[in-house]
Amino acid sequence: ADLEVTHWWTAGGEAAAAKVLAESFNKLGGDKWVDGAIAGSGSTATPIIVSRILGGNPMGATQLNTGRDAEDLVKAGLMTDLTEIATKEGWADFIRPSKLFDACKYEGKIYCVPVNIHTEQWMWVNPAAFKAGGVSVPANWQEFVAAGPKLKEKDIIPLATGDAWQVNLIFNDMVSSIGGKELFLKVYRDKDAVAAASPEMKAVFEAYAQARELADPGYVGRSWNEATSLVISGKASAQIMGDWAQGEFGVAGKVAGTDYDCLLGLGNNPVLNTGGDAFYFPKNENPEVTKAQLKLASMMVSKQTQVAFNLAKGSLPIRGDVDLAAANACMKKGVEVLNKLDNVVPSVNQLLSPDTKLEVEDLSKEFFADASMTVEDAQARFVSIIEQAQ
Amino acid sequence: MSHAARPNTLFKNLNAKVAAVPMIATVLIVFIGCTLWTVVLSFTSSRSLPELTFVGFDQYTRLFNTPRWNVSAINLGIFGVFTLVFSTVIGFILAALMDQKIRFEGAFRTVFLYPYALSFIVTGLVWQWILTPTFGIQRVVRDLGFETFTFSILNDQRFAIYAVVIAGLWHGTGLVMALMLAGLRGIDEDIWKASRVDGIPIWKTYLFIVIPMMRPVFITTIVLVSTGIVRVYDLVVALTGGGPGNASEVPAKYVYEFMFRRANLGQGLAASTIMLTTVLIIIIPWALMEYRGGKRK
Amino acid sequence: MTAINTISTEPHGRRPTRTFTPAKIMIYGVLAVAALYYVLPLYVMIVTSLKGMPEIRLGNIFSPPVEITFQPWSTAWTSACTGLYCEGLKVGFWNSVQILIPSVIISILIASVNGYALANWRFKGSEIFFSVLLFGAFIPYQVMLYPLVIITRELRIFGTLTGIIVIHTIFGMPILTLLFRNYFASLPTELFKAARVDGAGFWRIFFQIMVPLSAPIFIVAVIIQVTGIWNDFLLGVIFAGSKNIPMTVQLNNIVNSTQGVKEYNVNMAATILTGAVPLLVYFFSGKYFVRGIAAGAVKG
Amino acid sequence: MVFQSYALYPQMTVEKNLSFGLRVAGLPKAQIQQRIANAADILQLEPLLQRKPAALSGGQRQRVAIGRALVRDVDVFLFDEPLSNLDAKLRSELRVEIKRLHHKLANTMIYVTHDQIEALTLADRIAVMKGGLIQQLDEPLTIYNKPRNLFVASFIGSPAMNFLRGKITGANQDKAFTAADLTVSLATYDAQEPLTNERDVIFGFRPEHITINDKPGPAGLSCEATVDLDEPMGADSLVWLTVAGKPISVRVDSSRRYLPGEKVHLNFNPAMASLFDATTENRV
Amino acid sequence: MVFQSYALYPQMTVEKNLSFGLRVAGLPKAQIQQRIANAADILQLEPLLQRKPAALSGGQRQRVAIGRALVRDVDVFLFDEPLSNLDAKLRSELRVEIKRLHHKLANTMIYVTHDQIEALTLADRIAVMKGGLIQQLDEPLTIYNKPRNLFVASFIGSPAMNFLRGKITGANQDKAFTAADLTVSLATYDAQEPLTNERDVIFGFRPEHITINDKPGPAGLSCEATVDLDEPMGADSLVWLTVAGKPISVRVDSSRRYLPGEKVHLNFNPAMASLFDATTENRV
Ligand SMILES: Nc1ncnc2c1ncn2[C@@H]1O[C@H](COP(=O)(O)OP(=O)(O)OP(=O)(O)O)[C@@H](O)[C@H]1O
Ligand SMILES: Nc1ncnc2c1ncn2[C@@H]1O[C@H](COP(=O)(O)OP(=O)(O)OP(=O)(O)O)[C@@H](O)[C@H]1O
Ligand SMILES: [Mg+2]
Ligand SMILES: [Mg+2]
Repeated sequence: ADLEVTHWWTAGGEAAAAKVLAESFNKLGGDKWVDGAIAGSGSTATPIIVSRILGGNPMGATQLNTGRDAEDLVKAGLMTDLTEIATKEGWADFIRPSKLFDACKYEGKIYCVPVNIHTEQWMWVNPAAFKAGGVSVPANWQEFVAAGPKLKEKDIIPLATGDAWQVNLIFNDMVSSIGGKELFLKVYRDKDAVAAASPEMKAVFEAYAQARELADPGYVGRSWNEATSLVISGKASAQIMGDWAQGEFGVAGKVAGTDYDCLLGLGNNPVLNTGGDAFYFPKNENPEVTKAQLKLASMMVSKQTQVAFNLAKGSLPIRGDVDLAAANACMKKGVEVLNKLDNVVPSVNQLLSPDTKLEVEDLSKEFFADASMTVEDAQARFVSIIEQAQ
Repeated sequence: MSHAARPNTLFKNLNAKVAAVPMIATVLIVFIGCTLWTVVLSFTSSRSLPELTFVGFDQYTRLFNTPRWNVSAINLGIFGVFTLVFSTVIGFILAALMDQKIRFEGAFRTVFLYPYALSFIVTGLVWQWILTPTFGIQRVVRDLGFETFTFSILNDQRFAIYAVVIAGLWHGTGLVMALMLAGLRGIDEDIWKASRVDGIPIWKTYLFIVIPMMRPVFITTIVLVSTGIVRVYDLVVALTGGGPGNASEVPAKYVYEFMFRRANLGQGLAASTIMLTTVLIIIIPWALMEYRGGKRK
Repeated sequence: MTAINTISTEPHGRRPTRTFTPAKIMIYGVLAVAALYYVLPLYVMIVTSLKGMPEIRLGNIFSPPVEITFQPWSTAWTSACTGLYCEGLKVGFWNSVQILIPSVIISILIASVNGYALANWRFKGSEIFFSVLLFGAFIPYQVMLYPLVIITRELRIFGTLTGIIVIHTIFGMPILTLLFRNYFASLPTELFKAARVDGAGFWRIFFQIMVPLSAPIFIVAVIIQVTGIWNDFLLGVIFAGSKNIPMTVQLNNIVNSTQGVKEYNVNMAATILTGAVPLLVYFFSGKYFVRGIAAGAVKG
Repeated sequence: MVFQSYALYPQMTVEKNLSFGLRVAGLPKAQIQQRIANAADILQLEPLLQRKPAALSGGQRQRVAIGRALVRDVDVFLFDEPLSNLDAKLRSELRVEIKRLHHKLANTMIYVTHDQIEALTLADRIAVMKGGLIQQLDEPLTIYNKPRNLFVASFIGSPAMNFLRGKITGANQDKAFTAADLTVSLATYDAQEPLTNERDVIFGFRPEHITINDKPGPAGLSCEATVDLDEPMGADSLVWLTVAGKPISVRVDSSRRYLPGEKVHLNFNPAMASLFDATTENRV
Repeated sequence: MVFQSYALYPQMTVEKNLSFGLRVAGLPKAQIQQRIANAADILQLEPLLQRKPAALSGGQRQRVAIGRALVRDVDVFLFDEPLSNLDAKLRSELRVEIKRLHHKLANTMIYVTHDQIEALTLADRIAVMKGGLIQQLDEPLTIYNKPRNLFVASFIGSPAMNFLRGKITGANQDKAFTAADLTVSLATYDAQEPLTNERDVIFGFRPEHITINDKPGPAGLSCEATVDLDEPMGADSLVWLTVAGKPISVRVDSSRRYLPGEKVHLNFNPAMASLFDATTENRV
C-alpha cells in the first residue's frame, strides 16, 4: 500500500536523511513511501498534522516530537498500537537511553518509534572566523563572550541564530549548561519555583542576555540552516544549535575538528538531553496500511537504517549496538557522554507540556528581542510560568 | 417590498426555502453551531481534544494574564487603527486624484489594485525581502554611501508591527481606492458645479461636502477593512512570524497556535471567544446604523 | 434599462486635455510616487527572478539584472524541491486548478441563489439568517477551524476534494451572498413582478430573467472567488488532503525548504508564478471589478 | 398588468419579451406566433420585434409593455401609471393610443394614474382615492364639474380650482356667499341640501368659469379685483388676481394681456361653482 | 445658478446650505444672518431652516436651491430646468412663485427648460434652441402664434399644432391651401413672402383655432370631418378627427361630447394659422 509519511525535514541534511528512510522502505518492496514533507518547522507542520489526524484523514506515519505533543492523540485512541511488534523485536533491549523509549509509552503500550537521538547542547564554531577576528577559539561561554567585541569589529557576527524556537533552544541549553544538570531537572522536571527564582537561574538569564548582545539584528526570520551556513562561510563565528546542524556541515563537505568544531554544553557543563525525532502511526481503516505501518516501524529501528539515517541527519542512533566507526569527532564526543548516562537529561519536550514549553519559548524569544527587558523581569515571569506548569 | 410572504404557511415560497437550504444549513451549523461550540468549550480545560471539564473563567483569567495575548491585543489595536486610518485616507486621496479626469486612469487603477490580487503569503514574503536590513532597503541605501542609514523595522521589536502595517496597506489600499472611486463617481455632478458657483475651494468641497456625502461608502469600506484586520494572520506569519520575540503577534495567531500546536484548546477557544465578542462589538453599531439607513431609504 | 448601472465608471465631464497646468503636474506627481510604491515589490520580484545567484549576492535587490536568465523560472516550475520531491510548482498548479474550478462555480451558484431568494423571495426568518450570515463574514477563519475539522470529519469529507470545495463554498458564502442580494435588490422590482405576472416560477425567473441581467456582479464574484481561493493557504493545507495540495502550499514549501543557500531567484519566480493567475485576472478585468463593486457593494 | 417602469426584460428582444409569458404557460408555437403577430399589429410593433428594449424609445417601450399584457388575452387590463415616465409629448400621444386600443378591444381596463388629465381623458368612470378610500366614483365630467368633496375638487383640474372661505347669507331664495367684501348670489347654484344661514362654507370655482371684464357685471355676480400676475400659456393665459384678500386664478384667452396692478371686474357663474361645508368638506 | 437636481449639500441644514458659500467667502456673521433672513423671508423658508434636505419635499428643496442663489446677491440668475424633477402640481405652484420672485427682484433671469408651459408663462423673451442653434428669439405669444419654423411650431404648444401637408393653389388674391379634398382660403393669412402657386407647404393650425359646428361654415374656410375620439380634459375637450386622411385635434369646450364616427364641420381661421415651406420648413 501507499504509505504517506509527513515530516518537516526539508533542509539539506534532513532531506537527505528522509531520503534514506524512503529508499530503504521502498526497497523492502510491496509498499511505497509517499513523501508528505511540510516545509517550515515543527510550528508550521504540527498543526497541520494534528488537524489531519483529528479530521479523520490520517497519514500513514508522521514525524512528531517525542514527548507530550502526541499524548492527547494517543489518549483519544487515534494511534496504532505498536506493542506487539516492539515486544517481538525486543526494542526495549537495544533502544538507549531507555528514557527515550519511555516517551513512546502510554499506559504500558508503545505508540511511537524513536528514530534518532538529538542532542541540543552544542555550540558550533568556525575556527577560521575566530582567527579572522584576531581571537583564539574559545573553550567556553565566558571566553566566547569576551571575544564578542573583537569579532564585531571585524564585521563578523559572533553568534548566528534565528527567530523563535532557535533562541529558545539557546535558552534551554543554557539552563543545563550554565545552570547545570541539577537546576535543569529541578526547574523543568520538578517545576520547582524556588529553583526558578534562584541565583543560579539568574546567572542563566544573564548569560542569555549576553547572547542577546552577540546576535546580529538580521536573525529575525532567519532559518536555522541559514544561520549554519553563515558559520560555514565564516560570516559568523558560532551557532548554538542541535546536532542536526552537523548535517549542513556535512552537506557542505566540512570536516569536524578541522573545518568546524563543537563545544558540548557550551564548554561549561557537558550535559546532553535525549530528545529526538519519533514517528507515530495514526490508526488507519485500511488493514494494508496498518501492515505497512508495522513494516516501516520495524525498518526504522533496524541497524542498517539507523546507521545510514543518522549519518545523514547528524544525529545519534537510538541503538547502542551499532557500529559508529564512520562517526566524526563531534559525534564521538556526544556518544561518550551518552554512554556515561550521568550527564544525560530528558528533553524539554518530554518534561513540559507543549503549552508550558511554548510559554517558555514566548518568554525567551521576547527577552531575546527586547534589549530593554531586564533579567529580573524575565526571571519573575519565568517563575510564574514554572509555578503554573502542569 | 410588498411581496413579503404571509408567515403562517410553511409551503409558501417553498422553492425559495429549498434553494436557501445550503445557506440555512451553513448559518445554523457552521456559524451558529461553531460559535456556540467555541463559547461553551472555552469554559472547559480541553487540551488536544474537546472535553467537557468545566473550569469556569480560568481560561480567561489566564488569557488576560498572558503577556503574549496582551501584546497581541495591543498589536491588533495598533495595526487596526493605523490600517483603518491610512488605508481610508490614502485610498480616498488616490481616488480623488484619479477622479481628476486624468490620463492613464486604467493603468494607475491596475497598479493600485494589483496587490489585492496577491495572497498575504506572497505579500509577506516580498516585503520581508524588501525590509530585511541585510538585503533590502537599508543595504541599498548604505551601498549608495549612507553608511549609517538604518531602516530595520522588521528587526526592531518596537516597530515590527508597523512593518505589518506597511505591507498590509500595500495589499489593501487599492481596494479602498476602488470603493472610494465608485463612491466619488456616484456623486451628482451638479454638487460640484454648485460648490464652484458658491466659490468654495476644491479641498473644502471635498472636506465639507463630498466626504460627508460619501458616508455609506466610508462605512462599507471601514467594515470591509475591519473584517480583514480582525482576521490578519497569514501576513504576520509570512512577514515576521510574530517576531522579533512576540513583538508582532496577533490574536488570530494566538488562537491557531493554542488550538493546534500547544494542545490547549480551551485557551485557544477562550481567545476565539474574545475575538468573536470584539467582532460583535464592531458589527452591532454598524448593523444598527444600516437598519436605520434602511428605514430612511 | 436605465435603472441598471446608473453609476458610471467614467469620470464626469469632458475628456482629459493635454494641457499641463501646475495642478495637473502635481496630481500626476503624487500618483506617480504612489504608483512607485505599488510597483516596487513587483519590480523587485521580477528582477530578482531573472538574476543568477552570484549576481543576487553581489548586487542590491533593486538593480536590474545584468545577465538575464530564465533558469529560476523553469526551476521553480519543474524542479524546485519540497522534501523528497523535486517537481516544482506544476503539480500544485494543477491541484489548485482542480480545486478552483468547482469551488468557484458551486460557491457562486449557491451564493447567487441565496442572494436572489433574499432579495426577491423573502420568507419568514430570511432576514435573520442573512444577518447571521453577514456576521459570518467577520469571523476569523482560525476560530472556525477546529469545529470545521470535526464537522467535515463527521461528514467523511475531510481531506478530500469535496471537503475543500465545501469549505470554500462556506467561507465564500457571506460576502458573495451580500453582493448578490444587494445587486438583485437594485434591479427594478417591477421586472420581478412582471415575470410573476407572466407566470414564471422561482427557478425560471432566476435563470431566464435575473441571471442574464447580472453579468457585472457575476464577474465581480468570479474575481473575488478566483483570487480568494487561489490565494488560500490555511484552508487548503488543512482541508484539501495531501493529494490536492494547492499551489500556495507548495510555494510555501519551496520557499521555506532551503537546501544550503536560499535560492532567492527561484523563490521569487515561484512567487510570481503562484500569483500569476489572480494577477492576470485583475489585469484583464480590473475595470469590471470596479464597476461591479459600485453596483454590488457601494449602492447596497 | 402594465407597469410604470415598463419592466421589460432587458436581455430579451421585443418578440421574446412578448412571448415569455406564453412560453412559460407552454402554449404551442404556432399560437404564440399568431398572438404576437396580432399584438404587434395592433400596437405597430412589427418593425421593432427584433430589437432589445434598450434600443427603443420610452413610448415604444411602453407599447411593448402593453403588448405583453395584450398577448396574454386577458379580460381585464391593469395599468399602473403607465405613462408617468414619459415626457409630456409622448405622454399625450400614447394616451390617445391607449384610448384607441380601448375602443378596439372593448374590454375592461383599470388604469391607475396620478395625472388627472389622463384620468379625465381615458376613463369611462373615475375613482378618486385618498388614503385608500374612494372619494368619488363618477364619470369624468361629473367629477370635474360636481366634485363631491373638497379633496376631489382640489385634486382634479389644472390649474386648480380656486377656493374662498366664507359664510352663507341672505334671505330664503336669495342666498348668497359672502367673504370679506365679496358677495356672490347663489340663486342659480344647484344645492343638494338646504343652505342654512351663517353656515361656514368654502366656495370653489374653476379658473375657466370666471370671466374678466373691464366693466362691472350684474350685481351679486361680479366684483372688482386687482391683477397680480399674468401667465400666458399659449392658447390661453392664467391671470392671477386678488379677490377678498385671496389669490385666485382665472383662465382667459391669451389675446389680451393684463398688467400687474390693473383693476378689472370679474363675473362669476354660480351654476358651475361648487360649495363645500367648511368642516365636513363635503359638497352642499 | 439653480440646478435641476437641486444639488443641495445633503448633510447640512437648510441654513448651512444657504450660508456655506457666504461663510467661505468670509462675510461677517451679521451680514450672513441678515441675507439668510431676507432670502428665507422671500421664499418662505423660515420654518425649514433647521431641517436637512432629506426632510424636505421636492418643492421645498428647489426653493432652498433658489435661496442659495438669492443670498449671493447676484445680478443674473441662471435656472437650469429647476422644476423638471417636481410633479405637476408643485411645478405649477413653484412656477408662479418664481414669477413673483422675478417681479420682486426685477433682475435678469436666464431660465432653461424643456417645458414649454414654463417658458411661455415665465419668460419675457424665449429663445428656442435646437442642436445648439437658436431657432427663434421672441416674446412668448409671438413664438406661440407666429413660430418662425416648423420645429418651433411643433415644439411649442400642447396639445401640439396640427400639420397638414399640401400645395398652394388659386388665383392672385385668392390663394388657398389644398390637401386632398380639403381647401382652405388663405385670404386672411399674413404671409411674409409671395405665395407662389403649386408650392409644397405645410399648413399648421393649433387645436384651439378651429371650431366645430354641426353645420357647414363659409365656403373655403370650412370642411367636413369625422370624429375619431373625444378626450375630455375638464375645462375643455380634445376632439380627434380625420381631415384629408390625417388625424387632427381640436380643442373645444367640454360641455358638448362627441361620439366616435360622428360627422361634424370644422371652421378654420387662417389668420391664426401658420404656413411653412415643405422643404426649408421656414414660415412663409
Ligand atoms: N394593505 C396594505 N397593508 C400594508 N401595507 C400596505 C398595504 N398596501 C400598501 N402597503 C404599503 O404601502 C406602500 C405603498 O404601496 P403602493 O406602492 O401600492 O402605493 P401606490 O399607491 O401604488 O403608490 P404610487 O402612487 O407611488 O404608485 C408599500 O410599501 C406597501 O408595502
Ligand atoms: N461645446 C461643447 N463641446 C463638446 N461637448 C459638449 C459641448 N457642449 C456640451 N457638450 C457635451 O454634451 C453633453 C450634453 O451637454 P449638456 O448637459 O449641456 O446638455 P443639455 O442641453 O443641458 O441637456 P439637457 O437638456 O438634458 O439638460 C455633455 O456630455 C457635454 O459634455
Ligand atoms: Mg403604485
Ligand atoms: Mg442641461
